[in-house]
Order: sequence, then C-alpha cells, then structure tokens
Amino acid sequence: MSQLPPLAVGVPLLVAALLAVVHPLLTRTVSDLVATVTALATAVMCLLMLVHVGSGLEIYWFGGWHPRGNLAIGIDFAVDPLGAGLASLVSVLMVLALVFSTRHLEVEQPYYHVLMLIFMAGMVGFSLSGDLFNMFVMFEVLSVAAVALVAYKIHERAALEGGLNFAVINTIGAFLFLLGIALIYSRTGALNLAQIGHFLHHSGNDRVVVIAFTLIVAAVLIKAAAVPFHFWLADAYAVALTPVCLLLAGAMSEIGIFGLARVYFAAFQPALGGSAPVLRAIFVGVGLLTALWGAVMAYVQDHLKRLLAFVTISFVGIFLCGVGLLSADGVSGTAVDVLADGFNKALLFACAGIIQHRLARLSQERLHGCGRHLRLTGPLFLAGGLLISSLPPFGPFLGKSMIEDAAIKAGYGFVPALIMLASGICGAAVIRAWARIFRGWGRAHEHAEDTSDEETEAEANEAQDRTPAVMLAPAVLLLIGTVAVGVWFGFADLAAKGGQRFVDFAQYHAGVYGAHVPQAGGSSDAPKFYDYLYCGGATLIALGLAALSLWGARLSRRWNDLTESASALLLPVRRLHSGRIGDYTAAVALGTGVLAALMILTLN
Amino acid sequence: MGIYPYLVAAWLAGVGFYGVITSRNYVHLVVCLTVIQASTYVLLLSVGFVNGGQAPIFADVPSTSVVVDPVVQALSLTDVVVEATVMALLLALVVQAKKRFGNVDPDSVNRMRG
Amino acid sequence: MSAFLAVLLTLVAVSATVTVLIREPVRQAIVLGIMGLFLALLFFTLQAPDVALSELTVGSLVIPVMLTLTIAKLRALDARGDEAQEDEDEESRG
Amino acid sequence: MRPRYIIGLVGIGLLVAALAWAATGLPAFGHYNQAYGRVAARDAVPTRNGTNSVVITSFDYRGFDTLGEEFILFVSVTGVVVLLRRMRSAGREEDSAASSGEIEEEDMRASTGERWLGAAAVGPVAVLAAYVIIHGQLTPGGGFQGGTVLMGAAAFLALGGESALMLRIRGSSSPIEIAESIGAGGFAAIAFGGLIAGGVFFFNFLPYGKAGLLTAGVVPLDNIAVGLEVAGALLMVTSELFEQRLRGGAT
Repeated sequence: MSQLPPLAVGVPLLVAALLAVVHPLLTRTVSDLVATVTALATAVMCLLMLVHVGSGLEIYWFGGWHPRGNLAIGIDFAVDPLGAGLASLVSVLMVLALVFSTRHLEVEQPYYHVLMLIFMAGMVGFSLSGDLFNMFVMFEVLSVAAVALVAYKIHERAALEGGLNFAVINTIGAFLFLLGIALIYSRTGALNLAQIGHFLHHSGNDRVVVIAFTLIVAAVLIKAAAVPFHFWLADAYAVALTPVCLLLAGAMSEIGIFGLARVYFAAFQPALGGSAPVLRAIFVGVGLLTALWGAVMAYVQDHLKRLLAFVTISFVGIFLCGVGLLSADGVSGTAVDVLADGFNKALLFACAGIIQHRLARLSQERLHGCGRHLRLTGPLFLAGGLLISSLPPFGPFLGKSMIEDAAIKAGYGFVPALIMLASGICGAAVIRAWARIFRGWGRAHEHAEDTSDEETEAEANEAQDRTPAVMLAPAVLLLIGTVAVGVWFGFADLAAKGGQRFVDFAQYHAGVYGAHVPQAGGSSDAPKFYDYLYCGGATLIALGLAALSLWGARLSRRWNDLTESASALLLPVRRLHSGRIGDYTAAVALGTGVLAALMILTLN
Repeated sequence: MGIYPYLVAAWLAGVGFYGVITSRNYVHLVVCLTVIQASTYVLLLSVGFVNGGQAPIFADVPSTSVVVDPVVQALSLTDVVVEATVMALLLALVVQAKKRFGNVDPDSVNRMRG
Repeated sequence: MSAFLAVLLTLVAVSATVTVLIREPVRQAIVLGIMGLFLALLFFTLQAPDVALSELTVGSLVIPVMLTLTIAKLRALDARGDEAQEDEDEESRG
Repeated sequence: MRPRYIIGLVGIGLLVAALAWAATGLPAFGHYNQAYGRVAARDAVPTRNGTNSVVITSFDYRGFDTLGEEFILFVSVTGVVVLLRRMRSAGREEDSAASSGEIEEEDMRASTGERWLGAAAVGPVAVLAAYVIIHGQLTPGGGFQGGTVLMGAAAFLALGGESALMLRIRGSSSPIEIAESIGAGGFAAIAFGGLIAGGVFFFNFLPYGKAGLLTAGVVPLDNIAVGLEVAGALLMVTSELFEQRLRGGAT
C-alpha cells in the first residue's frame, strides 16, 4: 500500500515544526524556499495519489489498525478521486500563493510560512480523511491557521475585526460539529464514516440521526459560508493578505462543500437516502438563495476584495446546488466547477493583489482610471471577469453546464436560469470594475457611501512602480489552468467517474473494509446546445449589465431613478452585513434552528 | 430523568449562544464560547457513561469489570487542553482590538459595511 | 442516575448561566473557574478521571489566569490613553 | 428590544428544542452499549500492556487525531505570537531589557511571603507534572494533563511574584519556543518512526514491555512530547499575555 496519504499531511506538519525551531538561523529567502518546496512536494504527492487511485478507492489505516470484523478501531484515510483532486487543488494553489507572497513586504518569516504549511496540511487531511472525528480535527487545524492568517495584518482595524468575526463564528461551527459527532456516536458507536453508514443502513433513520446530521451540516455550511452562515466571509476575505485570499477563495470555501458531500454520501446516505427529494429541495433552495444573494451583494460593492469575496459566496451557492442535487452528475459537475472556478477566483484575487501592490488601494472609486498603465494585469482581470460569467467553452462553462444538466435531469428545470442570472451578475460586477479601473469608463462616484476607505490600506505601504514577475506568473498560470479545464474534456470524464465513485456507498463501505474497489465507469456527455445558451446568456447579461451601469444614464434619465430605487430596496439587505459579531451569531443560531426544524418536519 | 444530562448539555449550548449574541464585551464573549464548549464535553461524556461502570483504567480494577466508554473520554481529553489555546488566540485578538480601536465592544463597528 | 450526579449537573448548569449573565469580566473569570471546578467534579463522577484532571487544571487554573492577564492588560491600556496607542501603531509599522 | 435579540432568541429556542428532542431519542443515560469503546478498553491491557485505555486510545488507536490536536495547539500559539509579539520583533533586545526593567517594579509589589509560597510550590508541582506525564499509559494523566500541571509550576512562579524568573524564561523566549516546537515536531517524528520501523505511519514500533513505566511502546514517548508541547504552549501564551500586561502597565 502506498505511503503517500500520510506523507501528504505529515511532511508539511513536520517541516512547519522544524521551521519554528530553526527560524533564528533562516533568512526570509530560505524560509520562502523551504515552504515553497514543501508545498510543491505535497502537491506532487497529491497528484501522484490522484493518478494512482484513478477512479478507484484506496484506504490507509494509521498505525496499521485494520478493522476487526465490522469494527473500525483506528483512523483511515479514504483516498478517492475527488478527495485526492481537492487535495491537489489545495496544494497547487498553496504553491502559487507562496510564490506570489515572496515579494510581500508584510510577510514576516517564519510564522507566516509555519501557518501556511499547517493550513495546507489541515485542508489536505480534511479532504482525505475517512473518519468523522478526524475530519473535525482537521477542520479545527485549518480554521485556526486561517484565523491567524486573516488577522495577520495586526495594525489594520479591519483585519482585526475580520479575524475576530471569523474566529468566533468558526469556533461556534466547530462546537456544532462536535455536538453532532457526540450524537451520532451515541447512536452508532462509530466514528468511521463507512461504519456509521453501515450501522445506519440497518438501523435506519431516527431523530438522533436527523439532528446530528443537521448540526454537522450547519458546521460545514458555516465553513462554506452559505446564507445565512456567510456573514463572516466578506469581512475576513476582504482584509486577509492576498496570497491567503488565493487559498481562502480558491479552496477553503470548497472544503466546506466537500465536507457536506462526504458526510452525506459516506455516512448518512443509507439512513437519509430515502428522503433524498426533501434534502435536495432544502440544499438547492439554500444554494440558489446564496448564489443570488452573493451576486447582488457583489454587484453593489466598491471595495475590490470585498466584491470578490461576495463573488466567492455566490459561487459557493452554485456549488451547493450541484452537490445538493445528491446525484453523481451533480457531484461531478461541482467537482469540475470547483476546479475551474477555484483557479478563476484565485486569479482575480491575484489581480487584486497586483493592483494593491501597484496602486496601494482597492476602492473602485479611488482607483477610477488609475490602472490604464497596467498593460498585463488589465487583460488578465478582464479574462477573469468573462470566465466568472461562464464564457463558453472554458472551464467555468464546462462546470456550470454539467451542474445545469444534472439539475434538469433531476427535474429542477428552473435552476439553470437562476445560475445564469447569478453568474451573470457576478460577471457584471467584475467586468464593470475592470472598465472603471483599467479603462476609466463610466462616471466616478456612483456609490453614495464609500464604506471601504479603512479597508483599502495598502499591504505594501506605498505603491510600487513595477509588478514583480513572481506576482504576474502565478496569475498567468491560474488563467491557463481555468481555460485548460474546459478545453481538455478529459477533466469532465475523470470527474464523471469520480462522481460515480463518490456517491456509491456500497463500494465505499466495501473498500474501507478491505475489498478491492474496481475503477468506476461512466463518462460525461458533451454540453448540449442549451448549455451554450444559458452560459452564453450569462456572459451577455454580464456585459449588458456592466455597460448599462456604466453608461445607462446616457441612455435615459429614468436609469438613475431606477438605480436609486433599487439601491433603496437593497439597503436593508446590505445593513445585515453589519460587521457585528452578535448579529452574525444570531443569524447562525437562526439558520441552524430553522434547518433543524425543516429537517425534523420533513425527515421524520 | 434518564435524559437529564443531555438536557443540561442542550441548556449550556443555548445559554452560551445567548451570551455570545448579547455580549457587549469581547472578553465576556470569549467566556461564553467556553460555556458552549462545556456543553460538548458534558454531552460526549454522558453519552459514553454506563451505569455502574468503572473508569476505563485497569490499574486498580480487574480487566473484566464493566467500564464506561474510553473513546469519548479520549476525544474530550485532548480537546479540553487544545481549546484553551484557541481561547488564548481569541484573547490575543481582543488585546490587539483594544489597542487598535480603543474599546472591546463587539458593537463598536460603527460604519455599515454592506 | 445517582442524586449526587443530578446535583452536580444542576450546579454546572446554574454556574454556567451565572457565568453568562455576569457582565463584569473579573467576577466572570472567578465564576468561570468555579464552573470549571464543578465540571471537573462532574467528569470525575462520570468515571472520566483523565478528562477531570484536564478540566481541573485548564478550566480552573489556566483559563482564569489567561483571563485575568487579559483583563489587566485591557485596564492598563485604558490607563494609557490614546497617545500611547499612537506609538504602538508606529512600533507595529517599524 | 433589538431585532438581533428576537432573531437570536428564536434561533436558540429552535436549536435547544431540537437538541432536547434528539435527547429523547438517545439511549437513556447510563445505558450506552456499543462495541468500539469496549474493544478499545479491553484491548489496551493485553495488546499494549498499558492500563489506562483512555491514553492508549488517544495515543495509539487514534494517535493521528492527537497529532492534529497537537498542531491545533501549535498553530494557535503561533497565532498568539504573531498577534502579540510580532510587532515588537524589531529590536527585541532593547525591548526585553526595557520590559525586564518594568518587571523589577512589578516585583516590588509582591510580598516576600508570596514569593516563598511560589518558590516552595514550584518544585513539588514540577515533580508532580513529571510523574503525571510518564505514568500516562498506566494511571489517569498523561501528556496533556501533565503538561498543564507543568505550566502550573510557572504560573505559581508568576503568582508568587517571581516574575523576573518567568521573564527570564520568556525574555529570551527561544527555549520555550524550541521546547514547544520540539514537542510538536517530536510527536510527528515518532509517527514517522513508525513509518520507518514498521512501514505504517503511527505504527507503534517499540516493545510493549511487561508492566510498569516502559510499557505500551511509543505511548510514553508520545506523552513526553505532548507534555513538552502543552507546557510550552500554555507557558508561551500566558507569558505573552503577561508581557503584554507589563508593557501595558508601563508608562
């Protein structure tokens, strides 16, 4: 049995500890080098795992504690294509982020590198783990590391507020997770996902299972930031160091979605599968709400990173729709979309980082027309915007089209239209920002209140006059990645097989208990014509909406009144994002309570 | 009466949430988080309890005697210490917050973020 | 379930409620320590000596100490006023 | 009444109700009956010659969890350092010299009685800590509790007004930091040792002994590593906060 799974987590942890020991001897360059090489090694290991496992399933029992009969004594890593794929995405993004951050003046070795490595180890471990409590532990590892990284810019008020909100809400999420574990353990006497599933397969569904599932779902949705658990995200992502944002937006939110899918398909499916239609309705509903909420909020943002943070939320909603369909197609579509849009969002954050590096601010108002001389960043940013609006035939298009096909197959014909709307609005927000910053189009001062002057403090204390290659190169690579996902259809087929493997509980259980799991079959069917219509439509919506909001006033005087009344309508929603931890916690409590009520009423 | 411990755990969680939501002082808020955390331990340990069971430590009891569940104890044992340092991290954030905004009121964020 | 256990559980619940309702940090830290004590007793009664030992040391020693230090620090910062805050900012940038 | 309170109370009500409702479905208190715990408890003695099945569970059966937990500890301490010390990293020497100056003033306030109390408490507490740590696999205790007790020794020092010593521990804070990192790294290293010696990560590769201290293979080593880690971590966070307080008290 290959030793890669434990090494992919153990090596970064060990290196992080060593870095902390020897840091007095190291220069910044050396710790950059060590961290990057470690991340690279992890990425290679994850990719090797991905290749090695194909569309099968490989189990690694720590300490050699193989299960006795049906009883899992130790902890296992269950490496399946999607888990290994997510781990690879995480570690690849980490490599790029570390390269990106070599020129960051804020970064102080070695703590930054220690935190980043442990953050990565936590995410890799979470995506490979096959044990519920182990998932919780990895969840904690990555949360705490992320908190420290978000609050890294200690002399910025906004960073501290974001860090505090993030810390408190995610700590609450961890407690909900642990409560859920306690409940399910008392019912099944198991912590191993497959064993839980096996027990539930025979004992069936009851109130304990329902509430345990609810609590765990609430916890992972907090991490993924689905409405109404999402408030912390914008505050945190808007202020984190840009290289950290690459990972937060590109991987951490997806980790939450992955956790939801893993827990459902590997543990709770046998008990709750019977009521799949109800769950589907709940998840898809929450997903669509999140997608539209995030899109609208992104559209009205002035601060660039905050805008991208809401784009992230909107896409979490789309992922949640895909996974929430609880079908193999939905899962594989989400996998492709997570890959493509993970790269894409990371690309946009990288561009934001370059803008901040060059122009030392992030408010669209104050950046108006300032980016004309950034010859390379501009096109990259525009490309990112077009891809956000799922421009055919590239990666985001492929992912969304797969999700939409799955939705139609599951009888949710209205989902594609709403996804089109959401990604269109997100694209409009990004493209408009491009037009304002890099072209100086449209009037300045469209927003009455500029809320973000405090958040636009520069990471590099003053504007730099040239863009270092280590910042540009990752952005270019990310763009290539986003495009490639769509151009090479191999991804779609891999994801289709991976989805098949992921949702197949019988095979998962058999594999965990030592049976050989065959390679999964299945291949993806090429996008249909209406996929091109939906996604092309999204792009058109994006361009049209952007153009309208830039020049609408010229077309007719009505436009201004329209925007006035629209923003007046939107004001209450915006007020909800108050930055006050009490409000956010109240929202979390309400969300969890309502979720529980829904599940009780429908699943029992 | 057979579910009283579970109800206590639920109560702790509710009270802690209430404290976090209504808190006007970050230190108080962190303390309320430790209350929610206590509920998880109470729940874990009470679900693993067995009437008349001994502690699962066979230094002084024969290895055949009935014992309570050691797994839940292992889970909470590590967590107790770990969460203490997480609280320390939160307190460090609070101290910094005090330095930066000069107060520790979670509601002091005075501008609408949108 | 023994009456003693019931009493302990009630004590934990009550002390937790009091902890939350007290808004004055120092007294709160003290009550939290007491709650830690009750929790440790409870865990001991639940036949979990290991957890009880952790909770005893952490809940009624470490966390109260950390809280007191934090509170003292916050008070000190109050005493210093804003001009000190300025030079902190300088310091942090330097 | 702010809308937040209404929303929050409704949410809490639903949440608590849901938990209570689930509680009615749980096996009645004291009637828990599942195999995992029994097996974990029964096997500890025969397979590992340890007697404390809780510690054996958390360091042997589920050692990987404990590794993760240890790194949560590690990363949160790193976070505290980032937040509280980083700003002073420039010119740390003068800085700590200055703050030790402040310490002296602080000490003056501590009565000699307290000092003796503190000093007297240290030795026994430290010994107790060592005992708790190395007997982890046999009797209640182990790295986590022992480490905390060990940190308690330092806390006694602080409370006893021996802050100067405490600061000497921290002033050149590399010793604790290194001890802490070695604790974290050492645990991982033991896991790698299993990989090298036994071909499996976390394989318990040392002889299990017959009885007494040298049983349960690597578990005692794990306990020592964790003890170092925990003591170092708690000591660092408290002394960072302590240092903060002293700096705050100054000027």
